[in-house]
Amino acid sequence: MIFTEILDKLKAKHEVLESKEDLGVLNAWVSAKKIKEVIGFLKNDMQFGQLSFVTAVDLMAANNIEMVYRLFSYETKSDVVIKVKLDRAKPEIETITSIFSTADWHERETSEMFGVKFLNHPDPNRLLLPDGIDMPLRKDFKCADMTPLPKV
Amino acid sequence: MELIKELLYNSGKPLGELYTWAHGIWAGWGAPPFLLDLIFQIVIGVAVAAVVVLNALWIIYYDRKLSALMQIRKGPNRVGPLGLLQTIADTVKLMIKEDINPKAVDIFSFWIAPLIIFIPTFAVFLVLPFGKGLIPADLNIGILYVVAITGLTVIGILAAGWGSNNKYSLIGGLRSAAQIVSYEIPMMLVILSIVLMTGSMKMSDIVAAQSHYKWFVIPQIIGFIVFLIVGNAEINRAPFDLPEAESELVAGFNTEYSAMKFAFFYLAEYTNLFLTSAIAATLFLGGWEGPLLPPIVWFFIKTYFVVTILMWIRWTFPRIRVDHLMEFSWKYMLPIALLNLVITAIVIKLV
Amino acid sequence: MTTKAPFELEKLSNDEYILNMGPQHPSTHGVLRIILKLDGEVVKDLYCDVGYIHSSVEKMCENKKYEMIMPYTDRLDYLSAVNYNWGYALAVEKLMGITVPERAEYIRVMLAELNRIMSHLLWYSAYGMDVGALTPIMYAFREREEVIDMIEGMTGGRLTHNAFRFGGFRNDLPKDFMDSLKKFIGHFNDKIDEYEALLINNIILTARTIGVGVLSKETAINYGVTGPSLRGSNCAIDLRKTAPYSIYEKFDFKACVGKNGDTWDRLKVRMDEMRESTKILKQAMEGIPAGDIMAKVPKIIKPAPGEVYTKVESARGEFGVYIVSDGTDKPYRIKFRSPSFSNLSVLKEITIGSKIADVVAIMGSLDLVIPEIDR
Amino acid sequence: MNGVDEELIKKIPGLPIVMTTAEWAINAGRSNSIWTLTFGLRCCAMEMMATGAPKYDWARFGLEVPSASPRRADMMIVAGTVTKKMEPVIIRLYEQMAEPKYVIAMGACAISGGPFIYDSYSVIKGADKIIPVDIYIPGCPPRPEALLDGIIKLQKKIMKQKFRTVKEHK
Amino acid sequence: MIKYIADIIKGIISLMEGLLVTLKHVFRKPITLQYPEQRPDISLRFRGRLAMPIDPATKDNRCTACMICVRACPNHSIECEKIVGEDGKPKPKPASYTYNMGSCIYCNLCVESCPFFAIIMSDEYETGTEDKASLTMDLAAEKYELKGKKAAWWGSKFKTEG
Repeated sequence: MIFTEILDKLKAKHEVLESKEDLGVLNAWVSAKKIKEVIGFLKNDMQFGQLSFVTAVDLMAANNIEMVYRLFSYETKSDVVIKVKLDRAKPEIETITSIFSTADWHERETSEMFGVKFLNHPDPNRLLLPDGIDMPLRKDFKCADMTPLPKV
Repeated sequence: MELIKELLYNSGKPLGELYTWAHGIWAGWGAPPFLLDLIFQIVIGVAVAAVVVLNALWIIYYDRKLSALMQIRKGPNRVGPLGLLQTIADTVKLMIKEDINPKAVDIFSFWIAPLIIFIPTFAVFLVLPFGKGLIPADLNIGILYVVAITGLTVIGILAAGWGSNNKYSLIGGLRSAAQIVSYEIPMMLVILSIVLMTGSMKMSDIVAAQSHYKWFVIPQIIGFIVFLIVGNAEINRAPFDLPEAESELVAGFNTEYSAMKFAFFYLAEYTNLFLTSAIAATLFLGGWEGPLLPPIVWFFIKTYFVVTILMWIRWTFPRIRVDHLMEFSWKYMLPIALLNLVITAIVIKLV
Repeated sequence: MTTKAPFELEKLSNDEYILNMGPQHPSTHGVLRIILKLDGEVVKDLYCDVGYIHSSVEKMCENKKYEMIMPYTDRLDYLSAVNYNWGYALAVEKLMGITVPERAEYIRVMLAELNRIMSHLLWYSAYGMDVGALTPIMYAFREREEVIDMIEGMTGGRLTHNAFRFGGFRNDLPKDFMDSLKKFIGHFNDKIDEYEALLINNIILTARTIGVGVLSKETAINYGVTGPSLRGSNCAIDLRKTAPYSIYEKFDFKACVGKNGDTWDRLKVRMDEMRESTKILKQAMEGIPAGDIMAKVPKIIKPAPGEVYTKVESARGEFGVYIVSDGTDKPYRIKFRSPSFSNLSVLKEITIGSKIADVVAIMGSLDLVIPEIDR
Repeated sequence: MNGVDEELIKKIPGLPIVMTTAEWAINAGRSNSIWTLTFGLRCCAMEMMATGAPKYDWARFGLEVPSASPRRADMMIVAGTVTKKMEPVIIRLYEQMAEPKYVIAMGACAISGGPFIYDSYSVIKGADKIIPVDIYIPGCPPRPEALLDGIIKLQKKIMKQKFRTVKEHK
Repeated sequence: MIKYIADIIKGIISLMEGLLVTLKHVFRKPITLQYPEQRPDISLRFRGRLAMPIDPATKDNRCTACMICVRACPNHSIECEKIVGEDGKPKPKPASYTYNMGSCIYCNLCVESCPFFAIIMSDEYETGTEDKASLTMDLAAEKYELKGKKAAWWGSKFKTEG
């Protein structure tokens, strides 16, 4: 399935805010409220059976946190990337754990690394970090005992 | 020279002569005879203790070397010639290591457990027929005594598991209790078949019944195999080492033990191994009987043969699971042992 | 956002108790903490606490040049470091549009397959220890040392090879590599038979593993399980076949699958995979062409803005690298999608109801490497 | 044994010789029976396993006795990265070990943080920041021979120690 | 009943197979290397500690203090300072070349980046020590002499290319 085909099918059912092709893969931006439906649609109706990962990118300049959901279809051997822009000050998004169980841990990791709050998450605890370190993957993260690499 | 030969081949006679000779002298001094008996008991006790400890040290070394041989490596070879002093070094280290009593332990059972485990293994040596007449105490219920005394070990393991106040220890202790109790039964049944064949529970009689190379291993081959398996399970050695299953329970019932208290467990484990093998050798392989070499040497050769088999099994197999362990005992070992007993009884009746 | 106790003590019934396994536990392969809710020996519930070796690789990589990240990918999964190198090199090469010369691709395949064998051998020995057999490790390490010597001869490192460069290799294969490879392939299959006789086919182990920890195909895919653990569930998904990268289409091999998805199937798949890897090695050894080993690569690695995701089949499953480039010589964001991360998350699903000993056996069959979970 | 009056010992005839012999015997016992705590953290753990494997075989030095429980371990090999989440666990394990105890910091991570020395928010920069370390073995990871070499160096260190002046790490 | 007996026989056969494997290994030669006495043959490309060998021709190191290796190091294990001449201008020779072996990750990136073949990963690996401070060393002052096959390899490199 090439990306235009996926895009057409996706557009027919759901609102796609923005889309682009990146190295042959469709990147589609959707709104935060719709994420559960879009992912559910992709899984159930378009055979995207595997959620490769969920992560986020801190776009500090645009004051956004961008959620990245990457799906892969074992049947059609194609990828699709769903992205959601969230407000950096108060990032909140619905969990997709009920659709993909693997999202559980990925979301927990994203949550502690970027401070994204996943609504209705079954186990909203920390996964990797000890207490005391918050949102380290944000670009403006500062930590007292973090020695910066000396400039050469 | 003659005396040494006599001592090696027919130890009972010179020892008896020594006993009566000493009593004669003692009576000449006018001292009460029970005191001399006490002295004799102490001397025998110390001798047995020395044998137990040195033998355990040697058997640990043997285990390590044998495992190395099977695992295409060298094993200990740095301390002393061929690494023979390795276990001595371990002992020295364990003796002077800090003895930790964790805060939360039940101090009484924590302390008493290593002793309860060690003493029975020590006591069983009293009825082992090392050679012709060389048997510290030839009880007429010898084999029953062995079974009864080794059964005590489970109390020690339970005490260790309970007293350590550690969940791993507790699980290990309880596993061990279940295991030893359920494996006691097939073991008894196998021993019973032997007793049926000899008509006596006396260790010397059992050996005597196998004289002229009529070893019980031939008619009782199934019994022998069952005894090896069950005996291995009784002493908690791999693949039945569930109470101390390293990958599951860290170190099982002895997780919290350090230094000398642990050394007791360690020595007891290997002494038990020796004991089981020695009993197997006595019951099935004709005890000390053998050509050319002195009886005591034959006894050790046969025992170490069984030890080697048990070690071979240990270094080959993965660990059995706890419910399979029970299943194995009740579904396989018990019926087979029972069948063996019935067949033995019928054959004895018919012949 | 805070750590809380996974099981509340008040809610435990009279028969239940909590057992803590790890972080320092002989069977957790490093530092994984598992909290078990038990009833006797039966596991009622389970909670994985990871992150004990979280070393902030993703954050550090944002401040490193592209070339410098290569050694860090070694240290994510030290057992199949070559595959991890490859995943990362592939990502940057795709971003930069570099085509790797054919000889280099062959060398990559050979190293990767050797590395897979090495990883599976370590898994085999560690699994032996998990189930209480202490000899398999000794035999497996004998062959593993042979493989390590070969890889070391090529790359210079025993575990952390830092083997790949963008566009190919720095050095060609050493002279004696082919000879030792030939020798190794010659006797390795017999050794696998020995391993199977010693551990995998042993009745004690089959009794412990058949029908235990059954992972259905649907659950596996839903949890994102990949690699041999997924293939054990009768699901022929191997990225070398389903989404071929490099020159894997050229080789004749099959994706090994299990039947029922129980623990034993996962073990068997790994044993079979070693045989398949030897097949690939044999073909690669015969087909390797002469030629360049390095493509023309700019001196300074500065990819155009954009993002890329590449995945390779590591010894544990799908390893993916997601790079967001902003046009500088350092990545803006880099995310490693590690297979063990998803593979571990399914543990709870397949363990509940089994025994303590099964937890160890099932966990071992998933072949976890903790640093790649924690990163 | 701390606080033994050296002068007093010298006064009693024969005692110094007895003491040195005892010291030698004890040190020989200690140095030849180093039971290791199986404690792997990262890549170095694999090389630790390789050291136990037949090609290098640390059993030759009497090290192979498995001691999963820290209670009877003599040596802890910190083989890998020490993180903040792991810190209390390592300290606890160290305290659970019985005296005398030794620590080998294996690999760059355990010496100084290694690859994670800069820019890392969750890595402790060296095991010696939290527990006393006896031997440092650089390498990333060190070869098994390097570990054996470190162990031999530790044995030499143990042989040199006087039991009247053994430091108690408290 | 038949299944019961078949199970037992099958089990015994599988156990015997396992026992046979270990038995076979008893008669194989141990592959152990007696380490301190016997040493393995280490491959040419093995990466031991970093060294700045002295060139046998000039009896001096080949470093020009160009700082490329310092920039190539992923975790800043190398620090280098140039000699400052009497005129106040830096000269292409290192005054000090500090190498922190304790943090080095042996990745070879510095060696590969060096255009003058001044540094090399030697085959020295027995670097364990009791003293952490001794892990930080000044390579420029060390006058390291490369030996064995690695020396020949290193020499051939800059003679043909340099």
